[in-house]
Amino acid sequence: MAETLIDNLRKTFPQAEIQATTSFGPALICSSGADLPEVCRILKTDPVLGFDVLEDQTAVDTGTQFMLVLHLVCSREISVRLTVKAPVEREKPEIPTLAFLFGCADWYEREIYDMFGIKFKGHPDLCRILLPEEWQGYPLRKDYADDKLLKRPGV
Amino acid sequence: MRYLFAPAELFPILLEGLRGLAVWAGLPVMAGDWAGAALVMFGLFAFCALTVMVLVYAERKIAGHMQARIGPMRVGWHGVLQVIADTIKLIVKETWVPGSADRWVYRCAPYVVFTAGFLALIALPLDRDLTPVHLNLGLIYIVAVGTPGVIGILMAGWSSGNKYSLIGGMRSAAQMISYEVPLLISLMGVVMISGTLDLHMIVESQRVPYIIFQPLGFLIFLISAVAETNRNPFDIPEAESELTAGFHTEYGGIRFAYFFLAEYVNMFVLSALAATLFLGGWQGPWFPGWVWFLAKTGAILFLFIWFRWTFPRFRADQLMDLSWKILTPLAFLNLLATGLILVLL
Amino acid sequence: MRNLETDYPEALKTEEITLNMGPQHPSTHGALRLILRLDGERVVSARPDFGYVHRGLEKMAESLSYVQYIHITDRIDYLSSIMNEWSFCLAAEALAGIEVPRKAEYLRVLTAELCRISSHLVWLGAMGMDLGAFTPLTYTFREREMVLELFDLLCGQRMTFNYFRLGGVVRDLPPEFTKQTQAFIKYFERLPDIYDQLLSDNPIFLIRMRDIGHLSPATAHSHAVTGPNLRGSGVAQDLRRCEPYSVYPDFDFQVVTCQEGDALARYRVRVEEMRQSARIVAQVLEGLPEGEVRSKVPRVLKIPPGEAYVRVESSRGIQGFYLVSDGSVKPARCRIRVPSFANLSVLPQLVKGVKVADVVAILGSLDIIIPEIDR
Amino acid sequence: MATIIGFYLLALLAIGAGILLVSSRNLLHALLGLAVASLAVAGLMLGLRAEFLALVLVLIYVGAVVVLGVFAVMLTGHFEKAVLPPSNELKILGGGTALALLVLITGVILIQPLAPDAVPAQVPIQKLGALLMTDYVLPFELVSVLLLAALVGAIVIARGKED
Repeated sequence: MAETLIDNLRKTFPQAEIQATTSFGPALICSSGADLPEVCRILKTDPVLGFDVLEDQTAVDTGTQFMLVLHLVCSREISVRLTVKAPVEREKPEIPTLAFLFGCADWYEREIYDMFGIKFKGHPDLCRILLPEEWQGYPLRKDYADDKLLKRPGV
Repeated sequence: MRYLFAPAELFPILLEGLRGLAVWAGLPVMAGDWAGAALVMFGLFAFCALTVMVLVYAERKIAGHMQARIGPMRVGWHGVLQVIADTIKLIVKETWVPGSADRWVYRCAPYVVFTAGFLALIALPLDRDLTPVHLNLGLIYIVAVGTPGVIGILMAGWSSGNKYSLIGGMRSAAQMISYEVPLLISLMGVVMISGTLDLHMIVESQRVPYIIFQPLGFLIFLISAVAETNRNPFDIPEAESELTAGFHTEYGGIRFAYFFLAEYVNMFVLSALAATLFLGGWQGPWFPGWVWFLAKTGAILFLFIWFRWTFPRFRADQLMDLSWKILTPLAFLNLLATGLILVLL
Repeated sequence: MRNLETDYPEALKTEEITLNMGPQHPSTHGALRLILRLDGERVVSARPDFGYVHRGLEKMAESLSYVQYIHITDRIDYLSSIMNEWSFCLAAEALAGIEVPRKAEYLRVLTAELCRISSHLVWLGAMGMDLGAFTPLTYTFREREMVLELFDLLCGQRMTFNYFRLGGVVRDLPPEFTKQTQAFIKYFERLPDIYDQLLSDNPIFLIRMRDIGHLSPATAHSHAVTGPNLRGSGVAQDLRRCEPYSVYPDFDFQVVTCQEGDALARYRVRVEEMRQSARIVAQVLEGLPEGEVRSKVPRVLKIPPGEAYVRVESSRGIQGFYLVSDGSVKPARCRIRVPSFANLSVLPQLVKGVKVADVVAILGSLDIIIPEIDR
Repeated sequence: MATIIGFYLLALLAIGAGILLVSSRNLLHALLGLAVASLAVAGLMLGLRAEFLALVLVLIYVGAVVVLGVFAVMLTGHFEKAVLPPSNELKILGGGTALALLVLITGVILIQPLAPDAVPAQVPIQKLGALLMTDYVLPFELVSVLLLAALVGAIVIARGKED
């Protein structure tokens, strides 16, 4: 099952890097953020792959860059899942939106914008979602500094 | 047959006393009559306050036991003084007017609502000889003086300057207008059988309670009465899960107490009306008439309370459907059938 | 002479008003604000606004060790906190390669299903309350109290249990627990029937719940709606069956679905799920194996670099943790996938064109929980 | 004595409320003025022992007309400040009509001799009903047709143009 999925992915995306992660399904790593919408569109509409549920979307700050992480699931069979990753530059954090593909991407992207400051081009309503509008900075960045942030010594 | 306590016999004695007092003080005899009238009003107000207190306590206790709890227990024996404590709290609370309110309309609204309910109380025949004011158009009187209550609720909803209040007020207006229709028409069956609008004569004419002849009329009246008093399942004007507290969201202290009072007085008036028209009023064996009257009223009040703690709430448009598409046609049907039977017999 | 209709168009038009439902409102179940545009009583548009109880739980994870973080997960969805502990432990165990003894798996299933029952009970009471029926709430809270007492017996806590540990659970069942739980299950079996009498058979309840908030499977998938909400739309997806984790394959239970997709369907699914959970609890108690409840895990646990995304079927849908480890004792990134966030995102679509009263019913039928959304 | 005091009090109230009704810019206040005026007039009718008419007046004017009016005010326009649009174009026509009405009423009062004790005997409602159904059946039905027309007009306005 997992092998055929990886084969199918290799066939559909010959250039992309594909990892066969053991604990949670394969991962597809896009070389740049710009082709993410196209990749997702193919993943969603392809009759064989059919990853049409965006279960989760988040980002990770690796220190040198942001990595956008998408957890996609097949609506026919939720045990079939795929992680899609796309790098985002730290200096100019911009990536095209997926809001037109998935209904829930709207809010997920707002949350990522809220926490990481990644701007989603073409998003219908990009504003903070959890934090207040006037909040300064993006808390989940590794270099985020805040007077109120508790420093825990020696953990 | 004489009963130990016959309050009706007290009043003439009292009136004579007051007249005597007026003459002794050098005032016209009429002053005694006015004092007597004031005394009746005062007595009615006391009766009204007492009834509401008993009702509130009963409601809380019944609700508690229906809900697997025990209700108020702390103030007094089994919480009997809880209502008094609450009343004192409401009276001593600071009253204030929201900044966005229409001041005078906001201030008047609770009293308009209360007065409408209270005035209806005057014409209720508690016993054969115990009616504060005996009117030969008693039924229409009760229905008519109750109508300004709607305006009071609208005034409250509009003047508070709060959107929840506004929606509550609008819902309330729509609801009360709609249910007034089946309510009135369902009463007409009884009027046709008894041939009078005098509540006394209606009671006297009941050899058997009219609920036997007018079961449908009673049912329609009961449902419409629950809706008229904005009680669950028709409590959409104050639906707390949607509109926080509806038209009286912005009210507190004594003004809120008046709304509260009005709700229970209205409930009492409509229950008493149902008891008078359909259950034979004060008539009944062994006990004094007023005991029967209060017992029958109490039974219907219990139904009100039972409904409230059992049913979910209707939606506004479903409520309208029920009134206009089901109750009103049924009420007309009832009227028609009653008329036909009366003509044929 | 002026024409009222042409000269004063706004005088005849019913005015749209903006109604702020919440953040302090009896039926938003917490600090949720719905900005409603109303035309009379009809909803033109709705925009949820939240974040009032945002505590930065994801940021917090980056400064706490894996072991220290378990009790924090209780605060995500406080009504089914065991599920949060479970998915976090599963994610950390997957990263560290920790085995869980079979008995601990049974205890995890046992507590999780009890938790699901208590969570659904709270929802049921609140749902009745939203529709103006106050009495069911007192009944469901009475039963929930029994579940909470069981948990009190088990781990000394009523809501934030902190019962799970990496590699198992903190302690075995106390001696009287089995008997009390069996008594509770026996008592609980007939309860859904009582709720049926109070709510499901009530005509007012039915007309309020039927045909409102219709959620089609396509919309549900697009918004990643999961859990009972998705199953109410007729999609038989339950992680306990589709991607069985722990020892769920050992037990006999049904994945409850309802085809209609309206608020009533979601209601029916949850009531029936309580029955199924009670069945699982009974089976766990019957087949409880002997042995350790916790495997040996080093006190200072360094987890090798890597990442894991593990999900469980929580009471409200798929709840997951995405953990990224950099090889230290603390996670480098801890992402919490919560079901309510996605479930709420579908609300603006569901409430378009309905009455204010239905907003409350639909919101209630989605069973969202605010601390989970805000994190 | 008491009846005279009562009469003047009620008459003053009715006039005051009437002035509020026509002069207030706030629609809701105007409608409340109408309600108070109706109640006061009903009180006057009670003084004339026309109890049935008084109660029907309360029932219909206060219970239905004013309530519907307030309802309409709340549904339309800005509810915070429901203010009438200023319209002075009909000054002459309106003033003329009012004047004509005044002359008419004054004339009737002057021509019709008033009984010294202006308390008529109570009319039984049965008689009233019978008269409405026999001698005055045509005006009665005409009024109901008028009401029907008003009802249809209201529906036409309420439905709007889109459907």
